[in-house]
Amino acid sequence: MMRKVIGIIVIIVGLGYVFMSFDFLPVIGDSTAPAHTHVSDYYIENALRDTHSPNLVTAVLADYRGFDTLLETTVMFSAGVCAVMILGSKSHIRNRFLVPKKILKGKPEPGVSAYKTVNKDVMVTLIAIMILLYAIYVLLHGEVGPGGGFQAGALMALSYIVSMMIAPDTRPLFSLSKANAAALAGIGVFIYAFTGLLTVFNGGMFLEYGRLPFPVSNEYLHTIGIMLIEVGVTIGVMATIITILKAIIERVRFDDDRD
Amino acid sequence: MSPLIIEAILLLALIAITLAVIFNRDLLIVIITYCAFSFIAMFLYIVMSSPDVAFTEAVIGVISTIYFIITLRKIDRRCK
Amino acid sequence: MMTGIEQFLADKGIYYLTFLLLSFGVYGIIACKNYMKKLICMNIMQVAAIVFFLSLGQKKGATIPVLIEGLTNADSYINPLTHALMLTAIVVSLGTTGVGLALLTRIREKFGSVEEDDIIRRQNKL
Amino acid sequence: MNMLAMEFRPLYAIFVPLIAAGLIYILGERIHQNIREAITLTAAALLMVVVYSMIPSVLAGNEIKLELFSIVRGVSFTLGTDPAGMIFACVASTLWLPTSIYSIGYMRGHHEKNQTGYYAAFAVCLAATMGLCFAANLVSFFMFFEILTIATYPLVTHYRDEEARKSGRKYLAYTLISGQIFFAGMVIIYVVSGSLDFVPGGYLTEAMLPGPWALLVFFMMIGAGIVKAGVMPLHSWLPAAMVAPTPVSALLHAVAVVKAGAFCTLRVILYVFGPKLARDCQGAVILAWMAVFTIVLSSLIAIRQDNLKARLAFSTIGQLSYIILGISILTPISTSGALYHIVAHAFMKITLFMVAGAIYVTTGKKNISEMVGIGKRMPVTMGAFALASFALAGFPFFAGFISKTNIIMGAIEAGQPMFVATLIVSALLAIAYLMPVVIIAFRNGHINPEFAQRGEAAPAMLVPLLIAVTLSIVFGVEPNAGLNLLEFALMAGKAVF
Amino acid sequence: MIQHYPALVVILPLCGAALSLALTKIHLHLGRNVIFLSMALSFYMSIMQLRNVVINGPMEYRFGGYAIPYSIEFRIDTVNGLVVAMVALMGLITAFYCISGEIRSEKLKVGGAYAVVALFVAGMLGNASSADAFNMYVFLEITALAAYCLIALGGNRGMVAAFRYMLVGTIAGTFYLLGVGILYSATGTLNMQDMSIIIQQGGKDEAVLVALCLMIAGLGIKSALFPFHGWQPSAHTHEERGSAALIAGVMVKIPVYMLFRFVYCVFGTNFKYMQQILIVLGIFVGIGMMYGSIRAIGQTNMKKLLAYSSITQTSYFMLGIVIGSPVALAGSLLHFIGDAFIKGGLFYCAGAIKYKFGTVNIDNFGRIYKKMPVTSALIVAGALSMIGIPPTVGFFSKWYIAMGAIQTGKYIFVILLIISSLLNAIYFFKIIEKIFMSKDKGLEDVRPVKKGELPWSMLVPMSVCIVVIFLLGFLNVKIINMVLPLLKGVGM
Repeated sequence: MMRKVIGIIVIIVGLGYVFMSFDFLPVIGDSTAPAHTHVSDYYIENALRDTHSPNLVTAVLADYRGFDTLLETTVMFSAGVCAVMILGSKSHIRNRFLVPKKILKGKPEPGVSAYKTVNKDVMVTLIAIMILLYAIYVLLHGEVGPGGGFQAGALMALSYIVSMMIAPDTRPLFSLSKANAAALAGIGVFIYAFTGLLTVFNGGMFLEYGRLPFPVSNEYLHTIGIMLIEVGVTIGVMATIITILKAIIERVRFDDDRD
Repeated sequence: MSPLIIEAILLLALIAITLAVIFNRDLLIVIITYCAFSFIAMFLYIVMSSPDVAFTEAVIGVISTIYFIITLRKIDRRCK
Repeated sequence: MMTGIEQFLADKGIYYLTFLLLSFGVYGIIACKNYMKKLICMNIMQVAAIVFFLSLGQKKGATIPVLIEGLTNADSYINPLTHALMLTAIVVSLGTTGVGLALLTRIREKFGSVEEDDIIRRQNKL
Repeated sequence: MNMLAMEFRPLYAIFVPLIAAGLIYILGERIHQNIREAITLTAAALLMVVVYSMIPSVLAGNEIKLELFSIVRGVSFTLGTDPAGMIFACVASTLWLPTSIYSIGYMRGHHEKNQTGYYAAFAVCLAATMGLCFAANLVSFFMFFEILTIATYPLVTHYRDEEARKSGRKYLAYTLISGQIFFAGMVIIYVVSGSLDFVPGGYLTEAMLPGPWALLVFFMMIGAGIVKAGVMPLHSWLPAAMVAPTPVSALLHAVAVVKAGAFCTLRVILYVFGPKLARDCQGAVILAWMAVFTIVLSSLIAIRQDNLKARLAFSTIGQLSYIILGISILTPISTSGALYHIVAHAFMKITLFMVAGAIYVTTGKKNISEMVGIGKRMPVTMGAFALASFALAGFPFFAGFISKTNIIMGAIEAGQPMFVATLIVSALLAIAYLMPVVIIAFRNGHINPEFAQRGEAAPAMLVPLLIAVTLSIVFGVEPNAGLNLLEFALMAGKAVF
Repeated sequence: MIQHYPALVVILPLCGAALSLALTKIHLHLGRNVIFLSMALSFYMSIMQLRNVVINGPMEYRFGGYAIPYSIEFRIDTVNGLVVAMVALMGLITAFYCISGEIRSEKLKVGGAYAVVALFVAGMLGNASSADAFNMYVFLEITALAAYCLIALGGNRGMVAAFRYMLVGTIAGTFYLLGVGILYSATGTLNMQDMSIIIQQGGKDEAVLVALCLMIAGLGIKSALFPFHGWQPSAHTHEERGSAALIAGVMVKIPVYMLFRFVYCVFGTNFKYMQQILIVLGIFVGIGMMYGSIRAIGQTNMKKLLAYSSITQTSYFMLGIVIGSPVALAGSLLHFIGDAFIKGGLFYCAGAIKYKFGTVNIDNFGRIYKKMPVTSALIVAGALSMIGIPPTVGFFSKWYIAMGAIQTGKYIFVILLIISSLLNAIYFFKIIEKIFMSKDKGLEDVRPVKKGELPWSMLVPMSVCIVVIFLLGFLNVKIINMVLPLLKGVGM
């Protein structure tokens, strides 16, 4: 115990000294710091002209640095595939250290509500639908207000989690097995990459929404482009979160029954 | 109370929570404090006036807390 | 009108606290014996990095980075680039936590516990 | 067409043994033994033809220079024939044929296992030696030098038992360490002088390597040569390599490895450093005294050795230091004497080793003390042994005499009385450790019963033995016979100074 | 179409991986074949791209079509053109190698395994060709995540190794992110070309110093440089048999390439504190070379031995950066490319021996060269190249590094180079002795193989490695001439 406290004090003092001597970081508030004057003011000034999305963050995220978001969805997808691969195989009982887990006698079987209140099965589906509705709003509203692909995907996954956790025995809105969810995540990523490839086949650079093949005027093209990748991101994020969740839950329930 | 001071207070709260996590014995309390951590972090982002990041942090904070709780079912709560 | 404290905070205070949070996260990863706690401290460390990035992008008296009709000059909006980068960092931290927990489940199954010393003791027996 | 063919001859000389090695290794298991041996013999004959065909052009003085692809940025893989290279090439190619005939007899007689690996490694060794002779710059020289080390490793560890592995480890330790130090020296020279091509008379000047640097780089470069040539402090891998079968030790001590060491020292001192710089930085003097020390000490040790092959190994160490001494005296005559000693020693020593092998295969005797009266049983073999030991001691009308006299004349010219004294004393010591064997062999006192009736060695071993002895005599009587090797030695000596 | 190659080289494996899980549901091997096709195409494109860069100068690719500093940019010049081509080839042959490790039972596992490998390769390809600081961070994360999974698939001890590597890798990633943040606060852009222009204007030394230290720490941990190598041996020993070559051969070296890109292209060597940092790095590299080889001598487990020896090889690549002269840089780049095949090849052999005989312990390797000629040929080729025997690539890279060291008067590194290659010789000849000479342990086949030594899917990668080791030896002059003009401008 003492050793830990000494360690922490050393860190506090060490960092204090470092920060007293160095002053390389810009003062937080001033707007003339180099970070703001070079690239980001360009984004602020002609985000509307280039990408037609008032929400600057989505503009930067989806259009100026769209490749980053593709890679980030790939990070989510690879996390999902890795979780599935690690937890995919059936664990051989043979060489495992079985440590008996104390089962608290007399505790009600998990999932059954201890006291009789409002029937939660009915309420759950209602909440789930409301969350889904909000998720779609966030998705479509991405350009104007705060929101976008990740938040929408996470919300959809949340609605699935809510319906599954609170009322495990009722049939959730959409049931995804671990393998299907991972495949769906892949398809989400592919939608994103395919929009990029579409612009390449049509003569532009990768992810240059001005070159999308749809017969619409230029500024709408950007909006459609951002919309497409947002949909791809949402599917990717939702499916990955559900994959990891299902992968862990399967192993959790699988093992507990044994001990 | 200019935003900088609020930020400083919230940061101090975050540091307090980190210490709580490091020194706590019971894992369930650790996970609940972690949920409070991401909640306060979301506040911090709002004070730093970045709504997108705050929104994402809120949702992803909830999801990672759920992950931790599910894994906790497998792991016994006592820890050194 | 910046009082002494605010000036100190703006200059070094916020950065100091952010790096303190970061170093406690790293300390937690190393010092904690339980693998679950290590994962949580890892998340805290990543949040500290995100806070540092966001504090870089602050502008005094600027609104959130959503364009409003009236306002056009660059100084009145917060720097959107840092927010875009930090969305990526948050999602990366979720991905890493997901994989970490998957590993944790398999380790718990195989070694019967998530404490570092039990695992090392049983690992040599394998 | 003829011009072009002439041009690529050095390359053919390297590829002939390589292709033979490849064929042997791949087809070895599948085809009958005789066909495999036939491949080696035809390759040996072909190689002799190729090398001999180059003699007239080198004699006439115009050297073939063959610049292939650029091996390292700024340095190209060039092959060229010059007198010194030709001597070594002729010796190696001439001896390959008798040695392979001998090893067929030895291997069959002794029922050795994995002979395919043996012949393939043997052919690769020859290819590397040819490469060494014809390399015209340090990089290609180093390349073939290392390939020779790696190719001889499976030969040294032929028996695959613990002792062979131990001596293989020692062999590798010595040669690889010196090889890497040679590599470092080579890089320093390239950075300092900008070129690595061999120039008779050397191209490094005092300005390039000021003060102590010259001595340091000098010993880094000749380190590899000294180790392979078995100069005293770094010689202990050579007796340990006696574990290998006799044809291998014949190859090691007479034809390829040890000679490559001497040749490397020669190339470094005379073609890279040049006599003037070698003398100024006192490197040559130190080397000369090391050689003297080695000659005397190894002869004394050889006298005490009971195992015949060990005695011959220590005599090789002594004889090789002759060549090193000849080179480090830095006068034209001593250099040509050293070069010719390569030829003389090769034929003499290979005869002795073949005799030792023949004795071992026919009677199974290893130690000299057990060989009382063996002359009665194997008169021809022991006769050849006697002749070869006379040659080695430097009797007139034998090859050894000519090379020794040249070196002695060179020493006199350089005004080094001590070296002349050692050369003469070592001739006596040579007699001291070879004559007892001859006397014991032909004693007619109480001979042990085995040697009563005549039982010569197998013809496959006897014939190459006799060829080698006759050659050593022929080259004694008429040094410029056929291949006019002495002519090359004199030409090389003149070219360097 | 050629100006799209830099992007397509990275995107194709990505799409292949994304689709593989869905396609596997249709047919077991459809996903796998799509990934092979996409990797083969990406390798072909990387060769075309390299040829194009050699002929008419560096290519650049702006994603989204905006001007340079405002969007992400790939910049391919001869240096990373070579690296990309090498990573693509290694990825392709490792994917072939993984065929032998397939678990036919579950559809998910088959498609997933190849998806992870494809993502891993795509991450490294992106890392090598990107010219945007934050973009590199995201590629680093993709590579890391896929690496955690590949290590974890290597059996139960692999799990613990993967978990430990994950913690350390995330710390490294965060340090790198902080470094990028500080650079962004000092210069305002994320594009490395733009960043170097602003830094050359000067006045930002302290920020650059702190950013450089953070990056060295972060990338040092990722590439298992000497003081930070704790995670590496256990990770390489227990990782998944198929992709061990990729992780140990290539992934450990990409962060060193990124460090080269930052130190030499962004900061430039006339940066005030550069000499002190290079001295400190030099000390790390020196100790690392010795430590790796010494620890490797005592090992009996072949994979652990190779893991320790790859610490030495990474510090060879760092050696070029520390010495600083253009020739040494070119030599260490040649070593980087050669060593990926040597180290990869040796890990293939270790995997093959484990596949056929089920053992990784060197002592019972007795006389396996009769049953496994190709494997022992590759081990000999790798050994010769590690020691530096001329025809193989090892000699030439040592030659250029030594030349660079002598030109800049840093003789200590030449001595270190010699000593470490001799130490390599010791443990490699120990293996060669065991394979060729020690008595036969009579190991019987764990998995029956129809004919010949190993399934073709293992023989093809091994023979490709042998060919490339000798090919690079002969082509070294072309590679050096290709790379040197670029480095000359950058180095001094």
